[in-house]
This record gives sequence, C-alpha cells and structure tokens, in this order.
Amino acid sequence: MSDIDYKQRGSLLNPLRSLGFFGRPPVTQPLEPRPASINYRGFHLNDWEKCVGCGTCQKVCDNAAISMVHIPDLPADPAKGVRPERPAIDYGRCCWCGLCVDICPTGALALSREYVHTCVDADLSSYFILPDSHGIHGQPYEKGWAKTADADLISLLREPMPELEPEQRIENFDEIVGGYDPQQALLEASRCVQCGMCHDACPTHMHAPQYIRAIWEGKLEEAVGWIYQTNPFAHICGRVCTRRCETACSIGHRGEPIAIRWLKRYAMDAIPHERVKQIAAAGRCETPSGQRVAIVGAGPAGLTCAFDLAKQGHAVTVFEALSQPGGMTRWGIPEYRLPYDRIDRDIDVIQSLGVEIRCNTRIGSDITLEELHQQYDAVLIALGLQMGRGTRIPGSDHPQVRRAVDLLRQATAGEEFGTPQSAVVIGGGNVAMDIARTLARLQRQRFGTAQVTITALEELSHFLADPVEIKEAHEEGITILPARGPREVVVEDGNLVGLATWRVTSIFDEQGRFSPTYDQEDAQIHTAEMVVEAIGQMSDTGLLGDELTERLAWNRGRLQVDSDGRTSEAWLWAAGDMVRGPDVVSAVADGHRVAASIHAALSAAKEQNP
Amino acid sequence: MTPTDAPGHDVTTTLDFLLQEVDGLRTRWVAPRRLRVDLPAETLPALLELLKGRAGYVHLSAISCVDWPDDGQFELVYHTWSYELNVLVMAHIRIPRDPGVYLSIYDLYRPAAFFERDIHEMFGLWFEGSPDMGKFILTEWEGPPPMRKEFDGEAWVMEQFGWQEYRPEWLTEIEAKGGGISKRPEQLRGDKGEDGTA
Amino acid sequence: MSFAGILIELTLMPLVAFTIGLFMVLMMRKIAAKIQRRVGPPLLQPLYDIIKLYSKQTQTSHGLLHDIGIVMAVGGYIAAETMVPVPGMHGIADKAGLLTLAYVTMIPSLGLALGVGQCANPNGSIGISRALTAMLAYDVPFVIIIFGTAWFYGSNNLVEVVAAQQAGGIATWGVMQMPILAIAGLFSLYAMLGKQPFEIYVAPAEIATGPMVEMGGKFLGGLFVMQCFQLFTASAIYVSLFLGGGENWPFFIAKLFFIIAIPMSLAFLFPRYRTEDVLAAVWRWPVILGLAGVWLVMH
Amino acid sequence: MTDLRTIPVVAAGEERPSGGQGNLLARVFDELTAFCRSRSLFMLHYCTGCGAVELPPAMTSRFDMERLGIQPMVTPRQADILLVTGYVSTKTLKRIILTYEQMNSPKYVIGICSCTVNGGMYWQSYATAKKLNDYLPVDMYIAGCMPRPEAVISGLRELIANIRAGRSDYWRDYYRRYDHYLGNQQRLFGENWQTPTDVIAEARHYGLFGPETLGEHTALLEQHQTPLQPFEMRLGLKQDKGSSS
Amino acid sequence: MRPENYQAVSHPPSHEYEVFFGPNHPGIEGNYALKVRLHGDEVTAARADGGYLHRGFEKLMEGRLWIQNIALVPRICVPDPVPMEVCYSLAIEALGGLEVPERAQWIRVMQLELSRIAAHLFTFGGNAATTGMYTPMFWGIADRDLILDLFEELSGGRVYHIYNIPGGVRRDLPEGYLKRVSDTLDYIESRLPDYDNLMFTNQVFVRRATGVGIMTQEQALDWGVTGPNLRATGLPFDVRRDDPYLIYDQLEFDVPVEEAGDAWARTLVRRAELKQSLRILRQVVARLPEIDGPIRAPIPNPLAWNLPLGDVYTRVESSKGELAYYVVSNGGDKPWRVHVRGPSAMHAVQVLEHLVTGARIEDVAQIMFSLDACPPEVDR
Repeated sequence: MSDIDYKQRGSLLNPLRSLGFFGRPPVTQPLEPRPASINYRGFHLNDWEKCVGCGTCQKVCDNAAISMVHIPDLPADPAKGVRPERPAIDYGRCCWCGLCVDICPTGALALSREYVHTCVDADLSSYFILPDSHGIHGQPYEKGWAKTADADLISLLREPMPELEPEQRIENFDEIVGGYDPQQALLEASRCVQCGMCHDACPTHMHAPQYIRAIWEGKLEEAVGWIYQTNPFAHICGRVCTRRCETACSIGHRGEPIAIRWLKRYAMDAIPHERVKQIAAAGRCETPSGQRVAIVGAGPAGLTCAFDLAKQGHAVTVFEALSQPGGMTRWGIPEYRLPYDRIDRDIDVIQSLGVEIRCNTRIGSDITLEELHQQYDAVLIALGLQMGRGTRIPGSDHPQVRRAVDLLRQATAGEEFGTPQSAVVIGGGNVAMDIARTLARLQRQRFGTAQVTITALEELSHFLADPVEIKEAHEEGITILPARGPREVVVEDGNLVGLATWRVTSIFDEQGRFSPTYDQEDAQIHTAEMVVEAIGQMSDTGLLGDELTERLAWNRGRLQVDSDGRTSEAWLWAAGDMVRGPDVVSAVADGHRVAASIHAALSAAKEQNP
Repeated sequence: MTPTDAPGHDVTTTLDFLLQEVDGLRTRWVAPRRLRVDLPAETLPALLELLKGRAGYVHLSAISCVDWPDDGQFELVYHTWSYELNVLVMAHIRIPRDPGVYLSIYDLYRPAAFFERDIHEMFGLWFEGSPDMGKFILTEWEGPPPMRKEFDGEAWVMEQFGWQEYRPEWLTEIEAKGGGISKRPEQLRGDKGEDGTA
Repeated sequence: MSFAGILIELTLMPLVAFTIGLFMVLMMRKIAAKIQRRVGPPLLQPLYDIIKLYSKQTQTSHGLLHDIGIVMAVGGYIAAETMVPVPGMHGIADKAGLLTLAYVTMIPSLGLALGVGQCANPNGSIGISRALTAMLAYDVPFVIIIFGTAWFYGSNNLVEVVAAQQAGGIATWGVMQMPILAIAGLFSLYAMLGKQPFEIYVAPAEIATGPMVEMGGKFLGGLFVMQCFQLFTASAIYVSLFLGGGENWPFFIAKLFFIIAIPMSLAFLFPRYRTEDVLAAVWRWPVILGLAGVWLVMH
Repeated sequence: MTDLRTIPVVAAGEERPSGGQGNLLARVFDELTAFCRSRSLFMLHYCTGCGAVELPPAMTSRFDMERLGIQPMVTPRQADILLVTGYVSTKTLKRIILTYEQMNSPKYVIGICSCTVNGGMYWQSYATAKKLNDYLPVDMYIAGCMPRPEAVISGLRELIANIRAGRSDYWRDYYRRYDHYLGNQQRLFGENWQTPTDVIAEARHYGLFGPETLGEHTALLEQHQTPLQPFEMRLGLKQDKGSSS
Repeated sequence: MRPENYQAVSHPPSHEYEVFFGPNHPGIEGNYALKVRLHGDEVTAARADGGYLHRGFEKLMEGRLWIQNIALVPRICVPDPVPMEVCYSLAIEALGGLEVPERAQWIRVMQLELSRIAAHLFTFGGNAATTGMYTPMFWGIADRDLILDLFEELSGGRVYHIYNIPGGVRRDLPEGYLKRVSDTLDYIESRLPDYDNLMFTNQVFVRRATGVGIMTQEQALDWGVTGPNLRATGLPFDVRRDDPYLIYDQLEFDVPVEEAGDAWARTLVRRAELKQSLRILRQVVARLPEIDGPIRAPIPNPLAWNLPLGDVYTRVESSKGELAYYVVSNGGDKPWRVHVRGPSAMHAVQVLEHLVTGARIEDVAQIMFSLDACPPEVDR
C-alpha cells in the first residue's frame, strides 16, 4: 500500500470497489453475549472459605464501593484472624479496576467472566451484591481476573531482622535479635493493611494497627502512646510476646505476617526512656483517690494492674518475694531473649507512676494475706506459676533431676547450680528451649562444648515452642528428639547416667484426653549427667493460708474467679498465669481486667462511704 | 533538530550560560532534558522573553498551579519547550495567596489564555491582561474555586447528595439473624485510617 | 372510466405505492448493512417505525402551518404518485400531464418549507433552504428530461408514453431510444432522492438533520411515509419514462427496485457534497447530457 | 412565538385502559402498538459520559443494534430512548432534563454504568450528580463500568421485552410525581430552575395528572416561572468577566 | 441539537443568527458545545463551551491514594486511554525512583501503539461521518473492536484497561498473545486498502477536506498545537522521538509530516501514523519474546505508600498530541497536586474557535473531527 500524496484529488470510481462487500459475510456477532476473555474483569466472586473478612478490599477500593457485612452464621475465630464479615459490593460505585483482587491478602476475591446485569428501577437493590463463589445471578461463572503471583500488591515477605549468627551467640547471653533500623521499620510497617485482626486476636487488644501506622508515619511518640494505652509491658512484649497477633495477621495467610512484635520493640527502643515515662503517664488521674490496693506478685499481671490503678489515683503497693520485680519475665526468660535492662525500664515506668514495690517480702512469712486485707481496700494475688511440674517417672526423685523453672531462676540470679557436662531436657515448650539453650551456653562457657538433648512427646511440627526458638536451638547445636516419651531416669550407683525414652505412637486418646502410648520396641537411652523436667508449671498457693484456702472457692485445683478476676472473697482478686495460663500478654490482659474490676469496686465503695 | 540526550551535552551549557543573564535564578537539572528554574515572580516575564527570543522556546506546554496554603502561596509552574534545543524548562514562581493576582503572559504565549482561565476558575487566581477570564468549565458552579485546598470536595458532596439505600433480600435475611452492614465505606474514609479496627 | 373506478384506483394506488415504498426503504437499509458488513434491520422494520411514530402518546406540534406543511409534503407525493400509471391502474395519469407531474413533485419541498419555517429552528431553516436549493438543482435536468421525452413521444401524457414504449418490447424502451437522456435522468433521480453525495439537507453532523430537527411523533412518521412515496414515485416516473413502464406487476416491481438500487448502492460510498458542489455537479453533467439528449431527440 | 404554552399540543392515540376491557379491535390495536413500540426504538445520539464510547461498537457492524430496530437519532423530538451513559455533570444534567422533557412519550431512559446509580467512581466529585433517578424516571439500568456492547444490547433487549409486555411506563411517573423530580432538580440547580417545557400543562392535557404532580416545588416554580425566553449566548472572544449564565 | 435552541432568537431583521452546536449534536466529538454566530451559513464568531464532562479529576486525585488513581486516569481520554495510564505511571515512577523492568516497558509500548491505532480508526470513522459517509465509521469501529478484544484479553477490560500501574504492568502476557496481536495487525493491514479506496482516495471526501480549517505552522506554534495537528503543518515533532520515554529510542519509526495544515493534511498525517504504529508493533512483536524478566518493579503496600517530596512533569505522545502530567508530592500517600495537560486543551478550545470563525457551517464538524478534539481532556 502506497502513500497518498496530498495533491492527489482522488477518484469517484475508487469507492465503487467497496461494492465488493456485497459478496462478503457480515462481521456481526450473534445477539447473545459472547464469553468474555480469560482475564476479564466482570462481576465479583468471593471464596467464603478463604475470605477472612479483613476488609482490605474495602480500604483499597477507590470508589468506596465495598461495605463489610457482618454475617452471624459464619464462624468467628479472632485467634486465627477470621471475622464473620464478608465484603458486599455496590455496583453503583464499582469500576471493576480489580485492585481489590490484587490486594486481597487471602486470595479469596476474584472477578468473574460474567458481565451482564440489567435491572429496572424498582429492582435497583440488585446493584448491591454480596459476592460468593457463584456469579451475581447465582450461575456458576469461571474466574476472570484473579490473583497471580506477579500481580500481588501485598508484599508477602517480611523485612529480615538482623540477628547474631549462631557462632556469635552460643557462648554468651547477648541479645540475639538486633532490632530494626528506622528504614527497615518503616518498610515493615508499610506492609500492614490495617485490618485489625491483630487487635482482635491480642489478649489485651493492643492497638497494633494504630501504632504500626504511626511508625509508618514516623510518629514514634504517637506509636508509644498507642502501645501504652493497653500494655505497660511494652519493652518486654516487644521482645518475648507470644504474638498471637502475628498468627492472626491477614498477611500471614499467604505470606509472612507483619513483624508486629519487632515494630513494637522498635518504637519502644527509639524513644528515650524519660519521654516514655511521660507518655505512659498520659491520662493519669491527678487527684489521689485515697484508697489503697495491695498486690501480691510483681509479675506482668500484678504490675499491669498496679499501673492501671496507679493511673486512676489509687495508692498501690506490690509485694514481691524475690529480690527483684518482674516475675517470670525476669526469672524465667533468659537474658539473650530479654535483656534485664529492658525489664528494668518497664518496671521503672510503672514505678514512676507512684507504684511502690516491696521486694523480698514473702506473703505468709513476712506478711500475711489477712494483714493485707486489714490494711488495704483491695488485694490482688498474681502469684504466677513458679513451681515446675514433675514427670513422676521412675528415678525422677534423683537430685540431678531438676525442674527447669528452678534452674532458670538460679541462672538469672547467678547462682551456681552445678552445670552438667551433658543434659537431657524433657519437654517441647518454650521453657524447655530456654533451659536447653541456657544450659548449652553455660556448658560452652565452662567446658567449651555443649551437649544438650531435648526430648518431647510431640512431633516437631506440633511442638508448643515457638518455631523460631526451635530453629535457633538447632543452630546452637542442641539435639532435639521429637516424639520420645520419658520412660525412666537411669541411675547407676547412685549416679544419674541418662534418660530412657520410648517412641510415642499417640499422645491423646480417642476422647482427647492426655494419655500417651508408646512403641515399646523403640527404646533409647540418652546419656546425661542431668535431666531437666520442663513439662509445665504450677502455682504455689500455699501462701494463702489454710483458713483462706478453705473459704475460697476452687475449680479443679485452680482458684475460682469470676470473669473479672474476683474471687469468692469480695476483697480478693486473682490474676495472671495462676488463673489464665503462662503467657505475658495474657497476664497483662488479665491485669487490665482485674484493675478495671478493682477500680469499679473501689469507686462504688467510695460512693457508698464518702 | 538533533535530540539531546543527557546533561553535559553542549545544549545544557548553552542554556546555563544564557540563563545567567537573568538575575535571581536558581537552576537545577532534574533529569535529562528537564531544567528546573526557581525565580522570583517579577523576573518571570524577563526569563520567558529571553527563552523565547534567544533559545527557541516557542512552545508553552502548560501552566500548572499548586496551592500551598500553609505557606500562604500559590506556586505557578510554566513548562516551556524548545523545538530547537529539545529541553523542557520548568519555571517555578511563588505568589502570595492573597490577593492572588499575577500577570498574564498571553502576549508571549497564546496558549496561556486557556491555562490562565483554567487556573482562574479552579483556584481563583486573577491574571492581569489575560484576554478572557470568563467562566468556561464551571459555568454552573457557584461555590468557591474548587481546587483550593480549603475546599473539601468530599465533605461538600456528603452534605449535598444522598446515596442509594439498597434493600436487597440477602441483607434483610442477614439483618433478621442479627447481622448487617458493619462498616460502610464512607465511614472508613471519615476515619482517615485512625481506627483500622472494626 | 367511471368516477367510482377512479376513486377505487385513487385509494388502491397509494396503498400499493406505500407498500412498495416500505420495501424500498428496507432495501436501502439492507444495502447499507451489507456494505457496512452487518446484518441490518428485520423485514418489517420500516413499518414498525412508522406505526411506532404514529402511536406516540404525546405529540409536539408547532402550530397550524406546521401541521399543514407535513400534510402538504405527504400529500404532494401521494398526488404525484397517482399521476404515474402502474400496471392495471392509470389513476389520473392520463388527465394530468408530465408537466403537472413535475410541478406536483415540487409541492412536498414547499410544504416542508412551510412547516419547518413554523418550527423556528435555525437548523431547520438552514436545512430547508438547502432542500430548496437541492430541488432547484435537480429540477433543472428533470425538466429538461421531461421536455425531451415529451418531445420524443410527442405526448405530454405518461400513459401514452408508457404505451408507446411497450409497443415494441425492450427495443422501444426509452433507455434504448434515448440512452443519453436516460443517463441524465438517472442522475436527476439520484439527486432527487437526496442520498449522498447529494444529501445536503439532512446532514446530521452539520445541521442536525435539518428540516426534521423539530419533527417528532406523527410528524416524523409523516416524513417517513413521505419517504416511501418519494421512493416509489421517483422510481416509477423513471421506469415509466425510460424502462417501459409496467407491463405487469412482477416486471414493474423488479424494474422499480432495480432502478432505485443503483443510487442506494452508491449512496453509502460517498460523503455529501457542499451545497455549491451539488449545484455544480447536477447542473453540469446531467444538464449537458440532458441537453445533448434533447438535441439528439429533436434531430 | 415566545410563550410555549401557546403552542398547541396534540393528543394522538389516547391512553386506553389496558386489560380485557374494550372490544377486540382495540385490543389488537393495543397489541400492535406495543409490539411496534418495542421493535422500533430511536435512541438519542447524545454522548453524556464516558460510557458512550461503547455505544458506537454497539451501533455499528460488530454488534449491529439495528437488528433490534434500534437506531440513533439526532434530536430529542425524534428519539424514544435517552441513554445516559455514565456520570452526569451538573452542567450536562440540565441538558439531559431539557432533552428528556422535549422527547415525545412514551420515552424511556436507560442508565448505563455505575455512575448513574450511586455516583460511581466520581462519588466524591463536586461536579457530578449522583443518582439519576432523583431527577428523571429511569426505565432500565445496565451495570458495568462501562458495560460492554453485549451488555448494552442485553439491557436493550430487556427493555424491549418490558415495553412489549407493557411494563415500562416510568415516563408517566415524571408527570405524576413531577413535584418530586422538580424538587431534586431545584435542590441541585437552585430555586430559579425552569425548563422551557411546561410539564404541568402537559400533564393536564394528557390526563397524566397525579396527586404528586403539584406540590411545594411546583408552587415555587409557578412563582417565578417566566415565559420562554431565548437563552443568553455569550459570544466573542473578549471578556465578559464575572458573568455566568 | 441543543434543546435550548428550541426557539429561535427573535432578532431585529438581520442575516445573523446564533446556533448552539452541541452538546447534543452529531457533529460534536463527545459532550461538548460550540456556540456559533452565523451570517448566512458562514460562521462569524464562535465560542467553545466545555465543562459538560467536568468531573474534577484533579481534585479527586488529591483525595485518593497514589495507586487508586490508576483507575481514574484512563477516564480522562476515553478513546485513547493508555497514554493516560502510562503518563501517570511514569510520573509516579519518576517521583518514587522506581525502575521499570524492560519487559514492562516493551509491553507498555505495545499497548500505546495499539491504543493509537484504535484511536485513529475511531477518528477516521468520526471524520468520515461528519461528512455524511458512515461506512468508514461502521468499518473503523468494527476493526477497532478487534484491538479492544486484544486489550480485553490482556487487561480484562475493553476500554478502561487499568493495566499499567506504577512500576510496570499488572499481568504478564497471556499464552500465545503475541501471535494474536500479529494476526490482528495482519488483518488491519489487509483492511487499509479498503479504507484507501473508500475514504482516502474518494474524490468527494478529498474535496470536502481540502482547504478546510487551514492552520499555518506559525499559527500552530503560536497556539501551542501539538501532535498530528502540528505535524500537518510541516513541523516534524514527536515526543516519542524528540523527548523519548520508555524504549522508543530503540525503535525505528518515521514522523510523518504534511505541509498544508488543513483537514486533509491532518487526516493524511493520521493515516501515515497508523502505518507507523503498525511498523512499531511489528518490531515489538518480534522483540518482546526475547525480553524476559519481571513485569513490575516491586512497590510498597499501596495502602501505605508515601512518595518523597518533589514534582515531576512527564510527557507522552498520545494520538491527540502531547499529553503531560505534572505531579506534585508533599511526601504523603496521596498526590498533592496533579495537573493534566490534555493535548486537546489547546486545539479543542482556542484553535477550534479560531479555525471555525470564517468557516462555513458544513465544515465546523469536519474541523472539529479533523483536529481530533477529545473534550474530556479539556474538561477533566
């Protein structure tokens, strides 16, 4: 085909050639709609099995077309990050850009290849759709625009955290995790989609979306303010929290959840301590109430309660049996995970609000609960779980069979407990990992090598311990033997020589009760100088005194409390691990709950007797 | 016409040399073929005259207005292009928001008439000497100049208009079970991300 | 012929003409569709359109003259159509001569001008002035041709013209005996139909459908009816002058459709001329050809 | 002619009671008109918004709407369907209402795209109206942003079916509830809003008067209604600053 | 036909009268209006009237996240949306320092050229229709539809592709896509002789277009006209060649020019450009399979994405001319200011008024379509 010159005048005959089209078939398509292309952006599809109701689609929607609908029939599981909500789409707004599909954290949303919807004015409500896996008219349609790997708008990978290499850390108690630098923190914070699943899952409902947003905006003081609204154990939770938030995180459905814990840690470390104290004191009641509260146990639950009550103007005294406050966070968690100065800081913040902490004061011996009852308007016992449980297998009464909590406490205190050259730890939880890694460090410091074996009933994938802990324990040369049940402690000539184990075939019976069965053919003996039991803890309720124990209501060996932590005695509350189970953040949540209850009771009392 | 590819080409030096003739300029090469010039408002006509007369800047690509209410200023950016040098010069000036009056450059560049009228409609700036400052786009608009930052369009819309109230069957069913719409999108925008939780 | 017979013919002829006109409109739209590579409208589409327009529930008139104008436009073609003989029916063809016919074909445009003027829409005014210009353009060759044929057959009576042609089969058809005049006639017919490139007075993109701008409902329906009659009348005149008229209905209809298909096939291949180009185009070649034809006829 | 009210309006095909009454001939006639109305739809050629870009494909060879008897028409007088293709800016909405009032009944409005329903993607825009059915009765909505030609054709077929079955007479609603529509128009355009068509007189004339034809808004209209004047035109390139129509 | 024009203006006796040309008028491209004063059928004064498509895009963009705006931008020019997406994306990439992978750049060029062909086919049809020849419109739009089919397969949308996002493109090419592109190009190429016969060598059309709306090069430069309209006056300027973006500097193509500056010259330039686009696409189809790699540079979570403080002016050659975005960021997650310089803003307002004045009413539509004015670019 040649170029046409501007000057050519055309012809009247050339157009007549088009008469040839009389002989050609039309290009017209049939009246029925054609199937759309494989990528078509038609009406929405939503896989309700996958959708968790996070509402991220709603946030990215540029047309404000998505409403979240609460559907009571659907399962709700805050711990897993599942909300009984599903997006409903307003086709009077939608522009079918598909951003909702590309950002959907779970990949539940897709656009279908269906594109015909018409209605008369009276049926305009049909423009508001609750998409499910069928099309808008209930007919199954194929997916059109759906999520692909290279189209994801969510960054699935976490910002890597700088950590000490195994060879750098195996001989000392230096903190392993280095913490984010500002750039990393900003990038990590920017991954958050602000769904609030973490908030729902957190026992104390920390305002994680808000403080992550504040970190992303560079407003770190604001972030600390958000943190202190719900958690005075900010430094501690920034390091050793069990982070249920990250389990629930909607990014975690397909990728690595947001490092919420590390972001909290970053925000706390970035603000000077004095400033933190000012921020924490925000909202403090200036006029003292004149009422006094005694708290037994300076652990997370007790001190959180103290923090709250002190802010509300009550005079709070905390009684602690050990030499330093902090409870299990200090005495149970090794320093390489949680440096002691961070604990000190958290406690200093609490003390700066006027909380008095009396250490080395053991209830029962130094002062009795009854006395506290007399002297204070309310008493809270937050004793924690400081006694290790025993396995009660043959030979476990040998002196070289120790309990993990005791050893950890002694290690923290720097007491000599006779570091063995080799040890076997029974248990698959975090405490087992802690003691194993602590022992390994002590062994390396003393003998140059470490020989610690962990045996646990569970398969590795079902360990209660944090996977990160397991990985790090591996890296530090600790042998982990899963699915091995302890049979007996082997003692020869009075000396402990090892632990005999069986392979576990099942842990629970058909009713779901704990009843392990073993494959007796597969027995092993793990030689060791020491056996450490790390299979759980219990509370030492002996200090309550016989009379009080008698008066209080009990439930299966646990102190019975109402939903606010109040015992059957009106003046006595209980909180923390002793009622909830071992977890810092649960203890903090419990502390808040109890504090609110105590405050309400005190206020009521004050109104009655001004 | 030879394309110029990178700063360092002699075109850039020519231009830099030429621009020394106007006082109070700050020039910066922001990208290949993109020269940013910041200058006081009163020198702009001199600069444009120089560019048009001596460097072939006959094409006024656009005049952009940016509102900086915190500084109390409007920023006017004159994007001019030379078909000879193939370099875009972006001249930035700032004028006070109040009274918001500036000179028209219609005498130099005729396209300015469109842009100046547009800026007048959208920002309320007045250009002295522009041929036609009557309304063009917003003939039916009585409110404040909409592009000014203090005009909150979304709030205005929320006040002025209502939205469809859909009553689909599925919603009635869900509401009968105790559910319902838990979060409307308009709510979300009201929060401005302050409260990401349900 | 009795008066009653004439009355019957006068009712029957418009009905037949209208029916054929409807199918001509359909053919035009089908031709357009074919060239444009599509399917086109269903069989009775032109009828649906007209019934729909007449059944509109609100009708906007622009005054008495507007109404009269439309009646004149439709009536003019109906009247013209009764002056053209069809097989078996002569209507008033032998009473009115060719010259009367030529005048009557102008009435619709004038009526339209009357009605459109009343609408007071400038686009309509431009349109109607263009329509009158176009009429002026095609009427010059048209009159020349009528003159030529009348001279040739020595009769002003169309019935006689037709009879003369049918006397000797195809050889005595006008097109065989006056080929040049027939070609000029085709041009004139083309221009009379007002299809591209002579479609200057509808011109949607220029004057937004010109005379029809304010027509809606039954008024537009009237124009649609007028179009049917126009197509029939124009083609019937041509067939009567040059193609031997109607020996019988099948042949007659075939000739009508054939002759109308020529301008319609070309119409969709051209843009419209400017007004002066129409004048130039129609006054140049058709007029020269027509005059040449007349000269040949007269010698 | 300066006063529209002097223009005579002519009623043709007076409204007949639908249903089984009337003689057989009338029923056949009704059926015929309903059928022809459904099979011959003239669509106003007015690109009000971006959805209009899918109308040319629907009208032309690939999806040929003429198969359904639909063809574009240029002026509102000739048209049966007003396609509102997407968002309507306030300025356009005025023209749409004027256009709609000039169309001859029965007339049908089709709202295409999201924007005609609930503001669409311009829901925050100060310049667009949000819900078309506040200002005009809408017969059919077609979802999409923008709907494909096939969707448009499906919507039109649906409309055809509705017209055929006598279900689509939203246009009566405009007369019967004129006060409602006028009220919304006044709210957006100001209280001085007035169109050249005297809807109330038409409603009276055609017997379409309803209880809500008159109301507070029409009272307001009648207060300031002026006889039709030619619209002001501002021509010339020199400034007439500050003036707005 | 604008409805208000229902009544004629009762003037004192005069040959002059005024007509609204649009917004509801087939001779107007889109929803736009011209008010003209006529003397006989000669236009003595004209004034463009825009704003019918005004949506306040620039304000809307200030209220939306950087990524959300990608759904908004293609709406600024409906017949040719890809340059809008690409230009906006280029601006964001420049502000955010994103490096677009090479594959994505080639895919973008492919879309840009496909979009240009589609827009030109559309314009040819419209241009022919203004003169009463509808067949090229029917053909052109049907042939354009094949390109829309390609876009649909690529991006899931026929008209609004929303396929380019800051950093690259949203999806990789489907299986066998380039083959289908190639087939479509073959088809369109095979159709060009038909268009030539019907339209470009049609004596009546040439006659209607020649000498209509003449614009000299001085006038064009004076009025800031760009694109095919400028090239039709003899200045071979094309942003793709003279201020290259993406990988246009790796492609071979000519910049067609005509000297006359009238509607016919403009039409011829577009026709030649369509062929150049085909030529570019052939190169892209040949090269693209060799270019592997990602299709998108990683971008942060779009819900929390701040762009650094700064401003940028990006230009793209759209089918209408020089399209530019001026984007200012104040360091936030939303634009502080977006200014869209639509090419039509120049030739659809002042130039149109200028060219129409003195023309005849039958040429008004021809002038508007030959300028290829796109009203939404003016109104925004």
